[in-house]
Amino acid sequence: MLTLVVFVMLLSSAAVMVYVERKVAAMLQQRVGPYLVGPRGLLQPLADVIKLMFKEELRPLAADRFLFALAPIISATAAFSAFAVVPFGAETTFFGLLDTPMRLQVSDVNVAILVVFAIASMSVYGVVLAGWSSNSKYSLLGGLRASAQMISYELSYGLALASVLVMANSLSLTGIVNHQAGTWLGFIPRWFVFIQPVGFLVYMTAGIAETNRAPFDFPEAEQELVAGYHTEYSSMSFAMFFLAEYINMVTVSAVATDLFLGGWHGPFLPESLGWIWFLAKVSAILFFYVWMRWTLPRYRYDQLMAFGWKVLLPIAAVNLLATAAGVLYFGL
Amino acid sequence: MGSDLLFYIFGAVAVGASLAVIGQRNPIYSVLLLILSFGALSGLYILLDAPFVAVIQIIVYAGAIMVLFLFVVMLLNAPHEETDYDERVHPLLRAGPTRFGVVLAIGLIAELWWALTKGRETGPFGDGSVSSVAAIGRSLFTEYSFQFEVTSVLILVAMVGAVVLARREPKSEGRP
Amino acid sequence: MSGLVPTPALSHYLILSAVLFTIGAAGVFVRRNIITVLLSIEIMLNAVNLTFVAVGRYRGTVDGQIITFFVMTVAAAEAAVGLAIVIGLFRHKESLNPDSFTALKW
Amino acid sequence: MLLLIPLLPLVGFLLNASFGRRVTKPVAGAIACGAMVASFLVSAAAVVQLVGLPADARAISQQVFTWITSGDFAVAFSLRVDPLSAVMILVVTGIGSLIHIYSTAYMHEERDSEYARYFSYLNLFAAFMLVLVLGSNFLVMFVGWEGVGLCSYLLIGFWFEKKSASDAGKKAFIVNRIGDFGFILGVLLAFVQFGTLDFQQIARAASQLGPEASFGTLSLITLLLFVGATGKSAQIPLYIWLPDAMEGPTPVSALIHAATMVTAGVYMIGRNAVLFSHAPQTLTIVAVIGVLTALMAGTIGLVQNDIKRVLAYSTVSQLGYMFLAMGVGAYGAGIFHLYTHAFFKALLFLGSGAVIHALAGEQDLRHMGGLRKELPITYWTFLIGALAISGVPGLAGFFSKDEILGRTFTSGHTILWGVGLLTSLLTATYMFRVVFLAFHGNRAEQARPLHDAHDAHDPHGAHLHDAPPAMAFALIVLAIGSVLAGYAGLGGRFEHFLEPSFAPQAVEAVADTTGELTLVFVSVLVAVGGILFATFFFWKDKAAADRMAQRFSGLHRVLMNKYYVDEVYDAAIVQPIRIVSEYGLWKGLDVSVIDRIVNGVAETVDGASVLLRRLQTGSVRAYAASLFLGVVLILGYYLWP
Repeated sequence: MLTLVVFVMLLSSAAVMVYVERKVAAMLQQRVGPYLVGPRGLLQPLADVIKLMFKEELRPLAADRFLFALAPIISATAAFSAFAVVPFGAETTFFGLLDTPMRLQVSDVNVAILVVFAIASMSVYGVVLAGWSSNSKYSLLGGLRASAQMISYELSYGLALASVLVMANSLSLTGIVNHQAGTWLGFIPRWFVFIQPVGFLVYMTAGIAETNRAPFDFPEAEQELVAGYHTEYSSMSFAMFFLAEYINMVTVSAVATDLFLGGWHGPFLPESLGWIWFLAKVSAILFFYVWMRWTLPRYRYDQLMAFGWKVLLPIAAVNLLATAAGVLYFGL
Repeated sequence: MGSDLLFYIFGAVAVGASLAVIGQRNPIYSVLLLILSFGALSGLYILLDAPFVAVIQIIVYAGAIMVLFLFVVMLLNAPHEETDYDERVHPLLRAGPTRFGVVLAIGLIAELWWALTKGRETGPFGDGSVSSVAAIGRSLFTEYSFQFEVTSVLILVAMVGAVVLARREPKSEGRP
Repeated sequence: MSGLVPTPALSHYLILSAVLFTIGAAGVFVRRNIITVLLSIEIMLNAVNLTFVAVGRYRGTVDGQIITFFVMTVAAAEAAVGLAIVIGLFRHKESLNPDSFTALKW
Repeated sequence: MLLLIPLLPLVGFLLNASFGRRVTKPVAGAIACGAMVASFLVSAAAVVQLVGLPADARAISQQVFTWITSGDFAVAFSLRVDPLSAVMILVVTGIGSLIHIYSTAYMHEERDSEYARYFSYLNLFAAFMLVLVLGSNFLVMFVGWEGVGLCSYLLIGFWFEKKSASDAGKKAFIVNRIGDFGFILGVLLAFVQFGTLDFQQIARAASQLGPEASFGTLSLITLLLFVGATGKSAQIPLYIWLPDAMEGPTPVSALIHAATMVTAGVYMIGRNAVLFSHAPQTLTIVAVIGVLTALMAGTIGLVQNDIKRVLAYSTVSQLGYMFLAMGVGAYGAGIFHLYTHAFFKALLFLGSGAVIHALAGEQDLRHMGGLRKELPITYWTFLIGALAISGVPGLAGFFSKDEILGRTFTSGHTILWGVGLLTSLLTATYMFRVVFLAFHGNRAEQARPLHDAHDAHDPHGAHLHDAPPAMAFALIVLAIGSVLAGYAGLGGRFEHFLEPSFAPQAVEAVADTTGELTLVFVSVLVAVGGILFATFFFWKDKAAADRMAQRFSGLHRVLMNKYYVDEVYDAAIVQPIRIVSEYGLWKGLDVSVIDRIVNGVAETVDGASVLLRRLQTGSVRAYAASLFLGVVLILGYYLWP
């Protein structure tokens, strides 16, 4: 039951993100953005979906038929399944609507943080297979770039995760969130972002790169690679990549909230309403993503790789060492 | 118990996928099938109360090593196996020995089967939990710390070796 | 459902592992593509890993899992170096057939 | 604090060795001199502190680290200052500093990198020498002992482009090896006997034993140690390297081959005075060897024409004196002579260096003469040195030499005393021969034209010039020292100061003033006689000297050829070894036996490989198949019921 709810929520969040992205982009560029379809353009995503559904499904003649079909499925599946282990609220009855309190998490795994990481590493395959099976040079280059980029930033991503789990002494996301309950000095929330600012920054940067978002959106750098690995895709298979991208963003933001921003813990609201805090925090991070995309220029590809290996990874490694030392010697 | 059946499902997937790996002529499919096989093994690890190994199996094998294979396959872009034979090769290398290898494999599996059935019944698994990540970590960094450090050196050596081996050689006009 | 199949014990895992190992070993001979040969080696390593984890579970210790990590490390190193060698060989011979790399003989 | 003493020169060495070629000469020189002077100041402070302690507890030790631990065997890298080593560190750092300063001028014509190399060696030498004298056990001493040997080799062969210089370096090194071999054996035997290498503990253990009546273990230990001393301190039969060592730069000769390193053997015996006191047989051998060396070297020195070689033989001779003193149990007197000798011999060497410097490399006495007017500072300081070494009353040599002769006589070794006295006569004669030939009379015009040599590398032009300020400074300080150093020993104070180092077996001085005065009178007479002798032959009537040489031409030739010792050694030792090595070991054993075995093995393997190599298919899969076959077979073997 909850699985279905989460599935629908994720689908609709992608739709919302499409709208938000367009609107925010327009705001940042002093434009109006979509306004014709529905009130203030609110039904624009629906129109997009309908358009995509009715477009013709194209497949290049020389493409590997099976893998060409498989790639978007892998992408979308990976995106959805990663969210399965992410908790997004404490036990709640939703204002008494339910008889028994319900845990807002599809499944609680005691190595959840690693599962997220494992599934993130699997999403490489969707991209790289899409690039290869299209049998097009733009796709192939986009796919190779994407996978190289994702593999590179996965290391920093993992190290940032590790520094948090060292502090929380738990691999379970719920455990990590609960470790952040309460306050320091009565008013500062015990969020890891305050003692792991470096880890947070590394995580956010690597997260952007993992989801192939601007300013790290090389796999689909339109000036160079047309549309990257999904150049040859159209209609619903294209929509699946699109969907995967937004769901990945949501997942990264939700995990960031759980790891660094105290999850559903926050002042003023009771525990059972924590999911409101959670939504607020995720929305803030998502807004930040969109804001970054429309503000920053794209890196050059070699700079991106150099940044990942020579700057981000050392910072993450030193941060992990420092965290471990802090835990060991000062009992943080 | 559902998990009993799961063992057979995962085992069948692992064996089937592995057979398909070596039955494939297209290395891309070989790689993907191997990933499937690893996924099934990962499921078996969960059944064996080792979720940490299961996740690491996915992260390391499927997420890193197999991507490397996929890269190389794509990079070399020589997907299909050559079927033509060089007749000048050593007599030991003609088709006969290859079949001999298969015979050997069958012999080996017969031997292993025999060995396993000959031995006494092992009985069911114990009830003790071995899934604690903390226990694994403690053991890894105390009892096995030397081996751990040695593997880090191994990784470093492999990294340097891979970089040196795969480095593009200097252009030929630069040479005398 | 438990009546359908026997409950898997250690020996079941060992047999499965033996089958996988043999498949990997056979792959080394049957295939004439050096990348598939490397993949077959990975199959064998994984078969051994399964043995370790199963026996570790049977004995109730984490040692089996730890050895598995070491095996994975070795596998990663082997894949990196092995593939680098494959790339180097391919540059020289434009071939992936292991039988075409027979320069190291008398 | 003690560690600083050798450490400072070592730092100087490291600096000059690492960066010397990149800095200018003044900088390199300043580093080296600064390190030495600083080390001298630290030494002086240490000695002041030492003197402040009560007489029976005068020792400061410092254990730097535990060096070797193996079972019961433990050696600490520890340093120790007692009165004996206090004298040594003052001599080494004090004279060493002066010679460093002197060298800044003397070596000025070297290239920058060579200059730095020279000073780095010099500093390294000082560091090792200080380790030698400060070490509180045999092993630490041995480090210094070998280290100074190495530096000696490097410095003698400093001008290694010259074959004679590099040969001399090798000769010094190899001859020293022979001595070191004895030394090591002695140390090992001492360890076996006493179970420790610490000087204090050995002395304490030895003093429990009575003096050995016949030749026993202690005698063997001391004799072996003395073999080491003969190598380092140039005594019969291993003195032959020292005269050749004059190929090195003159300040090196002054520092190493006159004032410091060659006295290591004397110091070592003094350090183990207790041990030697218990081995009267060895002591007799030491005394006899010492006096024979003194006499032999003195006679050779009488006829040598190279100014530095005269001084070299003089050094050997004076070292013989010191061993004589050691041999008769007058350790304090021996060390006292070591101390005074350091001043005037360094002075004489540096003076000769100034002459050589002025004459642009000329070392032959026959080509000198009349330098008195042109080199006044050199002349007067050299004269003081010569007077001091001859034993003229009032100067340093008089006190110490007289002490040795007196103690020899009172200990009952009348023959040794007689020979010593004769040597004393010879000393005065050959020294003043040098003075008269070099500084008086006229310069022989058949000398090789100075201009040629000057044009090549003397920036000062053709005219002779006296010592430059840095050299003059060193000469004058040393001359003052040569005059005054002896007064430290007035009334036996010096020996009294040293006594704790030789305790508890130090021989008490015999207070027989009348007898002593007679002896003093005799030795003064001898010294003056020697000077007069030289005056007659080498100044007033040079022809007489030639006539003497004609009349005793056989003896003269023997002396000129240094008793043919080098030739005898060559025929008796070097050639047999060469012949055995070449025909026996090389062509006989190595080529026809060992090589044949080795090649036979290789050929057998080669033949077998021709057959086996056919298994090498070069194919990975074939190898894997054989491996797999092996697995199946082995597994089958184990499974077979």
